[in-house]
Amino acid sequence: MLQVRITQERIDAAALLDAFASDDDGVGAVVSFTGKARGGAVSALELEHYPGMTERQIEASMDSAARRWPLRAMEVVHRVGLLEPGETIVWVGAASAHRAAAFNACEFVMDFLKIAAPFWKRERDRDGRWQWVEARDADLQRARRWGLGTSADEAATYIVDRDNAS
Amino acid sequence: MLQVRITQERIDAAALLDAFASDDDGVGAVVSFTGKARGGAVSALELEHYPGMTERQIEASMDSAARRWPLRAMEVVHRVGLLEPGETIVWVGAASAHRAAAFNACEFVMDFLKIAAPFWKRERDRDGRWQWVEARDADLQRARRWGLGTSADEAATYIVDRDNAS
Amino acid sequence: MKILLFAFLRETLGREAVELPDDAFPIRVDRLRALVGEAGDDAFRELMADANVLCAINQRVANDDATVNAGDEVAFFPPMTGG
Amino acid sequence: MKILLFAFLRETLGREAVELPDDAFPIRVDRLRALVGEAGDDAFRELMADANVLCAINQRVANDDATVNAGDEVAFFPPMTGG
Repeated sequence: MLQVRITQERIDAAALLDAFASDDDGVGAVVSFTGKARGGAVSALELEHYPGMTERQIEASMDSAARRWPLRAMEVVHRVGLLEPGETIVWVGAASAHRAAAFNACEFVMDFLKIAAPFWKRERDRDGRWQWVEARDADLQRARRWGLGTSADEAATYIVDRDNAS
Repeated sequence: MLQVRITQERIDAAALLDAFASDDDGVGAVVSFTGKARGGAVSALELEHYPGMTERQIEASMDSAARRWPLRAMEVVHRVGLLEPGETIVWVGAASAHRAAAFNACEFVMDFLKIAAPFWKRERDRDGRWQWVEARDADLQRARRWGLGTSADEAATYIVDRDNAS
Repeated sequence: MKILLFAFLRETLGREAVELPDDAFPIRVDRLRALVGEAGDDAFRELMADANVLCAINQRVANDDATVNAGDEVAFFPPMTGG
Repeated sequence: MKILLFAFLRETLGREAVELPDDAFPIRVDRLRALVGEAGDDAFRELMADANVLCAINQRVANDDATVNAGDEVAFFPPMTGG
């Protein structure tokens, strides 16, 4: 029911949506998120990850989502390696009987993934120079909406509260 | 950029996602919602609508979403007529540079559609009896989160506040 | 002038619209509800008086104190249940 | 015992891991940061001391007062930027 996959191959979001929870007629709502590499000043992206811990963190976030909302299925597929603008970095699907649970779970897992799944991104500019992407404080704020990164939540065991870190 | 379509034909959510905002490399986030007819006690669904007003209300909700959040594209496709369990009733796509706008806009338009787009659904049970679906109070509550159905919002002109109706 | 009906209003009356003479307008929505109600039986009249039944004038939902003019597009229908 | 490094920590040091003798353990995370830092130049030492650089013990993020034991899987890395 809860699946995670890290892949070097191109992600086909449409094919994932097509196959997702398709044989469960108790599903009334499917929310999908597709995160894509934007173009503009960026000519390429490279994603590095910590194998093992990545899957573990994403699984933990899906387990947490499944405890919070009545889900029927959830799937995360994340790309690593070299990507071009327009390509999909991550796809998240959440299926439930009703839409509130699917929306919440999909957004929750994305918010969690952004701050707690060990991926690091660098971008190549139009002159061929590579630069590591800085973590956005906004992502930490968004994650806090769910009580993540605070001791009040089960997820605290997976995320260190950086403000309180020594 | 903002599109709405009412159709008697089967909706292919994967094909819609595949084509949606696909040539805009400023899109970093796509959120899609697929609402499906559930099975169980229901053997068929029939959807009736008020042509003209339906498109108008959905367009108004997308316009309102585009004023609230920085969107790059939005699309709503809604089925009418006879449907079988498992088939898609509605598909909503929202594209933006970052995920917060896409999640908010997609959920906002769905919440608005549920209470303000003139569709009516009836269900056929396993014995062949048709019954009109009752409006859910939870849908009205969800819409209120956005300030809809109150005079505080531009959308008040599209939605009557039923508690204050004479 | 045609007053459109949808879903179980249409079904209860057995027709998609009620025809009213142009000289009935202008009229307030609450008075129009009663007038349209007369086209049907007690069950239909009751539905038309139900505050949960909505009125749209020119494709916008209107309150009971709004005025309908001759030439307006007018519809009555139950709360929406799409999506 | 191998201490894993990722992203610009790996890049700054020019290696994916730092090897430490087993008898360095058990050790607190803050002491381990200093010890790993000695494997590189000033820039690397500074990074290792940065509170924004995270430590994971057995694939869980750990605070500076946590203890690393011999045989644990330990990694240091910058804040995550996936998705």
